[in-house]
Amino acid sequence: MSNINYENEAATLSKNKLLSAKSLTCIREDRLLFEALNIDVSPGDIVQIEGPNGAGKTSLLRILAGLSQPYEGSVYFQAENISEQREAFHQNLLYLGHLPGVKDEMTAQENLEFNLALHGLNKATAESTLAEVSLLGFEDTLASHLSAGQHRRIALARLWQSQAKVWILDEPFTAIDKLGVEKLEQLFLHHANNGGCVILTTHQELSLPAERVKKVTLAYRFY
Amino acid sequence: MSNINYENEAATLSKNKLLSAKSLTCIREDRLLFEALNIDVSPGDIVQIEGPNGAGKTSLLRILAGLSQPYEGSVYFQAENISEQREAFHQNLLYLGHLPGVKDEMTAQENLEFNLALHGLNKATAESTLAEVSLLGFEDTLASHLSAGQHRRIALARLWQSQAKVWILDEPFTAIDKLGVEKLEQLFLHHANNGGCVILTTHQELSLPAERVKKVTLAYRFY
Amino acid sequence: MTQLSYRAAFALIVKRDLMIAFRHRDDIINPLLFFIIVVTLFPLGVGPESTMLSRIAPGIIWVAALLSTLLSLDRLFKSDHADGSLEQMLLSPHPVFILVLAKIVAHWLLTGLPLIIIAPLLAVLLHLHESSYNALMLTLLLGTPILSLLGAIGVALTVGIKKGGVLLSLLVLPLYIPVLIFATSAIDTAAMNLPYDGQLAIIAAIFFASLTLAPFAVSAALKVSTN
Amino acid sequence: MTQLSYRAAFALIVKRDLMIAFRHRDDIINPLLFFIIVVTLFPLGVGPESTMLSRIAPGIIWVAALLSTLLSLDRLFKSDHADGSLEQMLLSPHPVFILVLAKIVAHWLLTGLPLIIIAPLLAVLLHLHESSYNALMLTLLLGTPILSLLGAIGVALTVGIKKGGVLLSLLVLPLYIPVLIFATSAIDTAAMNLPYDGQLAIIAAIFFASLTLAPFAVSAALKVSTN
Amino acid sequence: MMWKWLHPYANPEISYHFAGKILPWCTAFAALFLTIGLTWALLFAPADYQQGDTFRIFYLHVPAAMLSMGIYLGMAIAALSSLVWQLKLADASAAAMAPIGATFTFIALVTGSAWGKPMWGTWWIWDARLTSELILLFLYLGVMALHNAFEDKSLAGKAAGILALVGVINLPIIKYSVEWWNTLHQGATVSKIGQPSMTADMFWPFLVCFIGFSFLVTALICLRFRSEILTRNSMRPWVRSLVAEEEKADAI
Ligand code: HEM
Ligand SMILES: Nc1ncnc2c1ncn2[C@@H]1O[C@H](COP(=O)(O)OP(=O)(O)OP(=O)(O)O)[C@@H](O)[C@H]1O
Ligand SMILES: Nc1ncnc2c1ncn2[C@@H]1O[C@H](COP(=O)(O)OP(=O)(O)OP(=O)(O)O)[C@@H](O)[C@H]1O
Ligand SMILES: [Mg+2]
Ligand SMILES: [Mg+2]
Repeated sequence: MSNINYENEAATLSKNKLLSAKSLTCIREDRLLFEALNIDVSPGDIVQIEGPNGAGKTSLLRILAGLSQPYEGSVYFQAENISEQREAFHQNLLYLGHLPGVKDEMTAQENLEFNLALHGLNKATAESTLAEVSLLGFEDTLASHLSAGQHRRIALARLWQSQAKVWILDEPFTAIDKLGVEKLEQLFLHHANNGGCVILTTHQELSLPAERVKKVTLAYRFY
Repeated sequence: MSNINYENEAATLSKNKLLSAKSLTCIREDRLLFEALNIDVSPGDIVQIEGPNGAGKTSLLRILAGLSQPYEGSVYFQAENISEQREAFHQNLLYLGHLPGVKDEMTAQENLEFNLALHGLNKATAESTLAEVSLLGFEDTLASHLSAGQHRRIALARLWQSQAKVWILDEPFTAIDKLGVEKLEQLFLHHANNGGCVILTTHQELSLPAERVKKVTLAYRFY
Repeated sequence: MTQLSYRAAFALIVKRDLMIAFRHRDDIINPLLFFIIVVTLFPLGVGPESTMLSRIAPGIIWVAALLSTLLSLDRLFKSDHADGSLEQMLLSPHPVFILVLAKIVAHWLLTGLPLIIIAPLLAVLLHLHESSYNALMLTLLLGTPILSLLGAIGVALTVGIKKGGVLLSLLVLPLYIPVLIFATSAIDTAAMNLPYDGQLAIIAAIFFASLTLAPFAVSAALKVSTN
Repeated sequence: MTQLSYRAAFALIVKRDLMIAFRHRDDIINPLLFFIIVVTLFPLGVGPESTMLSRIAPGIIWVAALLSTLLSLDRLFKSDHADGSLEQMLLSPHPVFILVLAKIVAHWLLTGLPLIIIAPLLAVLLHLHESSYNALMLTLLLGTPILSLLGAIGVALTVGIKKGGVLLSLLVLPLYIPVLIFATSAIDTAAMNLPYDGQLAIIAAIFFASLTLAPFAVSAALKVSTN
Repeated sequence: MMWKWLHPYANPEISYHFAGKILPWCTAFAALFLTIGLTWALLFAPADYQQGDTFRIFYLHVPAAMLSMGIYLGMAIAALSSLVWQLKLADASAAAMAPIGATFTFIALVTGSAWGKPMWGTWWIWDARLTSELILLFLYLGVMALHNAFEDKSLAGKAAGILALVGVINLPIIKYSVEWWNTLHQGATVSKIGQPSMTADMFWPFLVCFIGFSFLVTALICLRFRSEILTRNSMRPWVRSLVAEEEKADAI
């Protein structure tokens, strides 16, 4: 019955897999988006979820991050159900959705410092991290006074400091210029090489070596 | 003093130019974004405004559409200042900004019908237009129940019916899948070939023939 | 391109706003329920004595109407601004004041009118003096449109500001005070079986003044807010 | 990765919320001004007689406090939800109820506290009975935190809903009514120089019950709303 | 586990058919008891020596008032089990109960004020019991409004459930308001534990009416519960085949 089976052999749970989803089914608005979907993500993987608009990529990522409940199936982090180890999972998770979680009323630096502190990271590094995302000189500008791309960069800056193993990123390149996209891709590679994993969606072609990127394609179904 | 002069000869206003901007200067947050910028757009032009995040592309487009006032300079539509012929200009303008202007509480079709009617277009064509943006089957779905890309497609659908000559589009490809981007590019070409003009920003590479796309590059300045 | 007539543009916007509200049925019921709840809070806070209640009934009903309109003002432009529809309307080839007037009319139909319909019931709960009913209805009929019109100016001014919610009250309530004073005074006068034409005339004058001026003020304010 | 202690996480959120409010100075001044305006509307609507006013003063002050808290509730989670920060907080490795409690405390510091400070002044304006001042202050001190706590439940439930504004009032006001009744009854009793310990004890009981239960209800509600 | 026996009923299909089975029985009993009870109460039971025939509102007012609280309690219990044990069906039953409870609360309010006019000389007073009953109506309306506001019905159920639970504090307030505050409203007469302080020829017709209304409520809940299950499971094969059968039956 399963429509998309990426890595078919992965029937048993293993500690080696960072994140596994078992027979996920998602129904929205009476439409079946995907059914009996299995995904296994190991350290070192960069997984790109592909599919046309409305295929269910965002819905899938939110389920993987534990923000939504699937209609059926479960998600496992290091072989344990994520709902049974919320704190351990969240300590190892970095999720960025369509909305970046940047407060308009705080400056770029305050935003980043709060984000780092909230996730237990060293906030003293905030200023140098802003340099990585070309926001040097905007540390003290309110986020509401930044352009669309600069706004998103504040949220992305966290990636440079993150010690989480699992990155789940929903269209991270939205509004980011070419140089920025390039830098992000290098960062993903670096993260994967260090034992992390990246699960992302994007409608742009990744310029990473094709053998490093595993693709999961969600077909668009309408019935 | 002008930093970027695209078509330098355009010192005099001419009826042939659809849209001209004369010595525009924009200052935001004490930062000079651009200075003495001249732009002339003739029928048949596709103009891509380029530049890194925060260069001032959105600010420029909003000035061209008459939504913001420039610090200095003016914008002319068919050789007349846009502020002096609001209705005639608006009848020939289609602007889509970062926010698509789609009401979550209305269905896809109702949204499109309203948008068409508001701009004096035939709303009877709404259903067939939705087909153009692959929203067939979603006519009666509330916009809030659509995915990010489908949501934006409702706003973009207007392009297929528009009889406005000047299209100003701020990152129209955001959240749109590859097939969608291709279709939009073809539409731009078709519009330009029929005597219209398109002014757009995007961080993705356009796949249109290079000689058809005129580029205006805003440099990133920080002083 | 067929140029829409003013009337058609007006009808288009009214229809759309009503549709959005009916889609979200809550939108119509909720301001009304808020009105009812506020009116019921007072007897709870003040005590149930009926002579006392009937004395303060006009004040309570009118203050509740004021607050309930105030809370519903957000519907006028806030959400249209947040999703970019307002920008699109300003860029449409119609005079802005037509669009603005249409939105205000729709707002009144959705908040002022239901309030007028329910008011007699609440007047019973508060033991309003019998001879005051006519005055209550007349003042509401003339007064609630003023609340929508003046409120629109406030919303238009604050629409670009994050969290303008309470700032809005601050701008709008002082504008509402004259209506409140004359309306309650009319009702009180009626309770004593005296003529209250004077107060009504003043409210009517405010109504016509705001009807002619508010749409222009709102248009100007919107252009500033979306800059 | 250094795991933040509960206390540090709590302080982090409180500090952030206060900072945002101080940045937007309006946020602190506005609910207060709204409180003042509502209190001043009543003498206008009801008439200036001082015996009448002093009779209804407790009710007016408490209803105004209620409404002003209600209007400021949006600050609690709405904007955090709209820009995705709420999602990020739920995904942080801290127990959700700590974050929730921190946000509620910040909300009270920004709305309840200023209200308590200004209340005696307004009591003078309304000719509140002299022996009632203590009761007024005590009920406000115990009661306003309840308003923030119960209000948080309502906001958490409606945060995912477009235009939940008035729905929020519908959900929250009935929960507020017991506080209103006991608080005003305490103040009225005090005006007669009778002991009002009974009412205070009940308000205190409601306070502790909501302090222990509300954060969990809010956490559960937030998980539903962001789903 | 204690609630193991509940397990089969956690299956929507079984519960759907179960509710379908008891529905006609409840309807029949409701019709029977109500016909007997109401005729007895309205035509044959003695008039009150003080109030005369106005007293007959009693037979409608008190069952409605009692059921308005009973239904709320049932709804809160259902909400609790849905939140604690993740019983999706409990959600559906809570959702089924809210409008019915609201209706009975409304009936209690209307009959009460209709009774109040001759008894107290006013339609409405701000008495503790009356007020808390009014709050109950608001709570029901809040639960329903919240339920409508969410598109996803399982989310709606959870949200409305949380609110229903928070509102439970109102029940003891209604119940004991007559004891805690000295009010105009009647103290406990029927529901007094031990012996009811009213004569048997008034008590028995009341009891029959009450039982009749209770069956009516159960029948209504079953009806709404079934449609709730159907809307929530519209994707399930058994619902689809059910719909297909219906359509076939219609075609014939
Ligand atoms: C709108 C007005 C009224 C409301 C909202 C109301 C509400 C209630 C409620 C909530 C109960 C509780 C039932 C229970 O304990 O389970 C009740 C019982 C009762 N009510 Fe009313 N009531 C109203 C008016 C009246 C009036 C005017 C009378 C007659 C003078 C009356 C007579 C009774 C009696 C005799 C009971 C049964 C008490 C018992 O045995 O517990 N009610 N009512
Ligand atoms: N609302 C605002 N208030 C004040 N200054 C602003 C505001 N929006 C943008 N700016 C300033 O103007 C600059 C240019 O912003 P603009 O949105 O025009 O850039 P952009 O080229 O569209 O960038 P992007 O590619 O990120 O969309 C920003 O760097 C910022 O400093
Ligand atoms: N809030 C919602 N409520 C109900 N249904 C929704 C909601 N959001 C999305 N859907 C439904 O789920 C489908 C998949 O949405 P989703 O956001 O997962 O798509 P996506 O693959 O991320 O698309 P995009 O590329 O446009 O972002 C949509 O087509 C829509 O029918
Ligand atoms: Mg998406
Ligand atoms: Mg931009």
